[in-house]
Amino acid sequence: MGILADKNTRVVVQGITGNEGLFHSQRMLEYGTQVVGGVRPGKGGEWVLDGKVPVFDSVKVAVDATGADCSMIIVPLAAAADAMLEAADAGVRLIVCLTEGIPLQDMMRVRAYLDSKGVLLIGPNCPGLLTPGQTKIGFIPGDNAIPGNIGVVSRSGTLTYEVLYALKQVGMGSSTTVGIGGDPVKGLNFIDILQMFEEDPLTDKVVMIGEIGGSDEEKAAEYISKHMTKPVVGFIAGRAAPPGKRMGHAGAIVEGSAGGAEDKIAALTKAGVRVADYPEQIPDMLK
Amino acid sequence: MGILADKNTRVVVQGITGNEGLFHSQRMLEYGTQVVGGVRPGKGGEWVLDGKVPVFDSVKVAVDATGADCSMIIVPLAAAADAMLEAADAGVRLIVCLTEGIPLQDMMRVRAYLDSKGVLLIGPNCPGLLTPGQTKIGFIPGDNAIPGNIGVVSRSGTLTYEVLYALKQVGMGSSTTVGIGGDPVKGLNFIDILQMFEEDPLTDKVVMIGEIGGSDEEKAAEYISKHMTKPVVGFIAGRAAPPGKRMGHAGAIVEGSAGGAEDKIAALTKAGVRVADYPEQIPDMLK
Amino acid sequence: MKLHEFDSKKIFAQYGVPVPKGKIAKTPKEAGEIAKKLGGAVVVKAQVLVGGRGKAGGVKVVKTAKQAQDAAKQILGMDIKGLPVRKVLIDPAIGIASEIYLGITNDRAARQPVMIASAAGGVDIEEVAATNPEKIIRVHVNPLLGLQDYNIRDLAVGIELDRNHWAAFHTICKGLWEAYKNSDATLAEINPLVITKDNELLAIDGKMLIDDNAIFRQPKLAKLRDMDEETPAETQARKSGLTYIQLDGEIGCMVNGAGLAMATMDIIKLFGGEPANFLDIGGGANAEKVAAALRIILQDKNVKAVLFNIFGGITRGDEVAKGILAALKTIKTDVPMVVRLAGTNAAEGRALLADANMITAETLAEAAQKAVQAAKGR
Amino acid sequence: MKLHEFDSKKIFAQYGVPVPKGKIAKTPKEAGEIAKKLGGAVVVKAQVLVGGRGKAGGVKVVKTAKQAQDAAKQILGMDIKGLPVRKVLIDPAIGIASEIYLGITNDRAARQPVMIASAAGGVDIEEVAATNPEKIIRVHVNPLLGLQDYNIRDLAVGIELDRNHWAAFHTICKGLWEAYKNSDATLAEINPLVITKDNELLAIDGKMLIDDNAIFRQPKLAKLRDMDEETPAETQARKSGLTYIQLDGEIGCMVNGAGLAMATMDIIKLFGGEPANFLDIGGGANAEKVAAALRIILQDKNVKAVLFNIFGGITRGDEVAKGILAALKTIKTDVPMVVRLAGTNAAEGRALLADANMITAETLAEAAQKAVQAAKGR
Repeated sequence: MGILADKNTRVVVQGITGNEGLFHSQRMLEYGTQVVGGVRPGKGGEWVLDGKVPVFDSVKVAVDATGADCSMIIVPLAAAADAMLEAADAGVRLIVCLTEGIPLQDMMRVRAYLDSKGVLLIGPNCPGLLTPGQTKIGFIPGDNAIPGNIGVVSRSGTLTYEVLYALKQVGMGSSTTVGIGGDPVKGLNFIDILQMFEEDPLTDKVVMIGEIGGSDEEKAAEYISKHMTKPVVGFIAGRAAPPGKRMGHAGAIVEGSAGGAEDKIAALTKAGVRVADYPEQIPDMLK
Repeated sequence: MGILADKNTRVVVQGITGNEGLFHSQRMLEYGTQVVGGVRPGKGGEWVLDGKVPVFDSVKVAVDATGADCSMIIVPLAAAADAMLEAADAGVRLIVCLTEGIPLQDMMRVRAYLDSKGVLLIGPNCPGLLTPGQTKIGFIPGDNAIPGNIGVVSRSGTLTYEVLYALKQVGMGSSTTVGIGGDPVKGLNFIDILQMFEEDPLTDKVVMIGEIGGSDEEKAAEYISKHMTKPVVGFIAGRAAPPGKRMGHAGAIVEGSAGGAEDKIAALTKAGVRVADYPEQIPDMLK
Repeated sequence: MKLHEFDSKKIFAQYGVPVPKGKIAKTPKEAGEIAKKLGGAVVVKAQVLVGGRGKAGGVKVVKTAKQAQDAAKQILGMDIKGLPVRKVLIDPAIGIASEIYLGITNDRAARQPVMIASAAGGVDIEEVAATNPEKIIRVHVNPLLGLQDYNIRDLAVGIELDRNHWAAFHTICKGLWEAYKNSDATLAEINPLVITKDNELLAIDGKMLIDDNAIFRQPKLAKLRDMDEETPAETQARKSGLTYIQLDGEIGCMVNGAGLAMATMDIIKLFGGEPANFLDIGGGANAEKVAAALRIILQDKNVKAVLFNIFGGITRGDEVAKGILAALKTIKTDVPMVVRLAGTNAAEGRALLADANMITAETLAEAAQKAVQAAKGR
Repeated sequence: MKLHEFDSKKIFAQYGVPVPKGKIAKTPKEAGEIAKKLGGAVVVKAQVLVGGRGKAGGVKVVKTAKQAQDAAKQILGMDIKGLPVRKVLIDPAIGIASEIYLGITNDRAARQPVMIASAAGGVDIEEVAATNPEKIIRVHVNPLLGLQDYNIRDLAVGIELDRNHWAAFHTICKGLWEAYKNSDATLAEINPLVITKDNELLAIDGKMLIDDNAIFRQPKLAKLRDMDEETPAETQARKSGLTYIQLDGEIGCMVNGAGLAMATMDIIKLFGGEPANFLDIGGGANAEKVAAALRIILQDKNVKAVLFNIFGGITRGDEVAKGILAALKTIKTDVPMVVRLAGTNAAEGRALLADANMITAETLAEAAQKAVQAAKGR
């Protein structure tokens, strides 16, 4: 059983009738994820994916009908903040928001509201989570990963695939992999996930993938040095990035002297984390 | 020790430099209440009440300087909602808001925010609370009450004085008296206080004073019948009020068939509460 | 404070809610002119602050300007549930396909605004709520978030609104919410919100109640107050900062605090009397306010005795006594008065009144009994 | 997106913040005319989207219209930190008694907006923060509540603002907050907010950064974008939905995902090369987007090799391959290309590229090494 979801997790997909929603819901079903319903206002009563998944008009109706405890959001940008608030009010325990490009002020309001309701959020602008062999909620390609004892947490989507793929090449697997997303204001952060891995009996070692910008990696380093007993291997993307330039992720701005790759690597190293030079080195460092 | 405050409770008074603020703070000091500071933006650094109480520019500064855990608010109407939010952010445990006439929409926002912070509120538009012999926070005339084993909770200010006075005439006293205020959206309600009395080792019997309008008394009756072991004597004001007329308190509107005095009395009676015809009967009914 | 239909719809329109292009007439002639300008069939509607005007004949649909003038003449002379009709609204008559109810009010128990919709609009919504509760869709709005799109979708789905109307319904819900919020309303209601035969949404009737506590920051709305809503005595009281409600009994009451005032009325009744009014002088009332209150009580010719019940907390007994004495200097009256003062500065107050030929009492029960006797003795 | 001083102040003024009555000039003649109309001394300020224009000579205070014209002539010819000055702002010169800093930005760690004030305004606020941190007052604003009066009081008390200025400061803080909120700003800053010799508060300089993620709902602000902020290639990329940043190296990169793109740059450097750009084609990029990206990379004459690193998740390898092939049909190039495809539909992609004379690699390390070799071999 993963730290956040397992084969019993019941997922509704907000935005299931869109192209991306259908494509990824199909893949999740194939992987074994319990996609118990979809939401598309005005299309309640229809069925999608060869009649396997019912569509509901609202998350509340979907949760009431299916007993879902998790919502995955893959709606257009302009509808995403509303979708998260709706999911929180509908009573799910966990929201995984894949949609990218949500305005910062919206995210501050959404996060404050979700916190007041005690609802967990992964993302937005993230690849979601994967409990290999049990469930995948999001984009992470399931065939890149096998079950194992390594917890993976990452700010970057494709870098995560890269690491899982490298692990698989040498027969190593993951207990849970969480892509927390690269936005400056998001749901669960490194520290939250690291704590879950520390407490998870199925996780023996941890991989943490960060990048330049913000100070989340520095805070994670402090947390690791104080609270973690399990070994952590890290990687920080962006050493070659020139200061002051935006590298795609809203969070990936080198703000003055803080948030640079070297500082983050130094902080992690000081906390006892072994930091890889490039992702493919990670499997060796975990041995 | 009272259910909400005792002689160790440290109180800051927001609005202490106003006429009413000074008058009631003086009385509280005389009663023994630890009025450790006052707040009046722009007058920080001054002292009031014969140099006994320092004035601060903000609740936060006052709390930091004095270790206050309670704030009493006696500010002008237009400043009251802001004052409650400020107190909540400054980290007090308990807010007693005496100011009356706060718009309903403001109170809904304030209460939602206070709840998210876990801060207790008494009021607004209330006479405050009295733990006889220990502390008084608000208007309730201290010389009307003596310490004892009777918990008093009331929606009405002067009716509370009336009851305390009647109790004192026959030598009966109160463990804690709470005037929860008559506004439709407020802080602690009957049920919250009844629960505290039920759990309070110093309270043996309870007096509950309600009035027409809303359904708080009906809910309290349900709570009493399910959860209370201590005897409760009740009084409901407004039997002579004609339906559809507003009797001063915003909450005191007879809404359709609900909220009438007879319904409330019936609900309480059914819950095992003895209901007095007029306040001066109460002491006898407690014997 | 209640707003008239016309004012309510005007406010809704400011926030993007579509309403008919009607106008107010104060005379039959004006009504005819407005109807002429609008052209075609119109509806003439009495503007009064009570429900049930339709059943009382206060709403008429007519086909010509001449008929509109006649209808206005009839309606402007009416008295509906005791309120005179001084204005009529002339709206173009609308071809109605179906009627929706849409409203926002405050759910006090939930401490949240609640938005209510029903596909069974146009009729008495309270009756629908009682007989077909499943036809009423309630959606709470978090006061820190405000109205969200999903709240609106829940309403649209709940009343099974055709998807073609969702966009218009969204605009109307948002507009109604803004009107409610920015006006400090306790109720903002469209009933009916119609789907016209041209397949458009239109707010045919509107109603707003404004939170009296918020009038201080709503100066524009304060000007819309209709004085007919109150009796002259009530208006006078409001201006003096008193809460006064006239009743049918013979014992005038002056009390501090709403709860105690109600308890005082109750005990008068218990001992066989009938209260002539509810009067709360509020907390910390000064002599001037007390004098104004006494004058208002004595204007009521039914009053055969006055009962003062003042339990001093914020209010001080001596201030009350001074107010009574001040009022009695200007008002000649032989109505017997029973005074019961307790609490803050009660002794000082009693001393001041010692020479004023008043009946005094120690307890509330005693005071009530004496007042009932005094009223009967006259 | 950065806004110019003039646009920022115009927005602030819409929300009630007092600003000088200046105007924009694009020619020295216009500058002279504006100065004449304003009368008296004026300040001529270069409008460029970089800091430090004062030190670069881009701000001049002059006494006459003639001098304003001359100053504008000088400034309009300048190039400040690589950006050409195309506009100057002519503001009346203000007698300054003292200078305050006031700004709102997002505290990402606290996930809340933070309002910042300092009595040490007018100078480099970051330097003040570093050397005299106690002079910087920070007040967080709860995102569900918005700016409250007590937040403003905390700022006023914190900077020890004279009580006479509190009311004006309150209006300015509220206005700045509304500007920040309604414009989806990530920064709204007044520096300096001056107390004039006439004892009034005035926002002399203003700056706003708009959240790029929110531009979609800020159509009015989107029109204010200054294209000088970006290189033409970056503009082109933005319009194609790509994130592209030009750098100084010789190895062009095309990667899906910002993190992987950075890691790809890092590994190029690790193996002795220098990346020519950062380029993230985003998730689910189609053939068209890939072709546009390749064209942008090859426009850079420094590029001596191109490295494609695509790890398919949402993005599909075959789509990427199709895009590369499509682009190569229209662009004649002999720049060597190294392709590494993995993940979704990678095999299909590799098959499509089999005949296109490309260097392939299995791992990222292998791909980087081959790209560095290829670039050096030219």
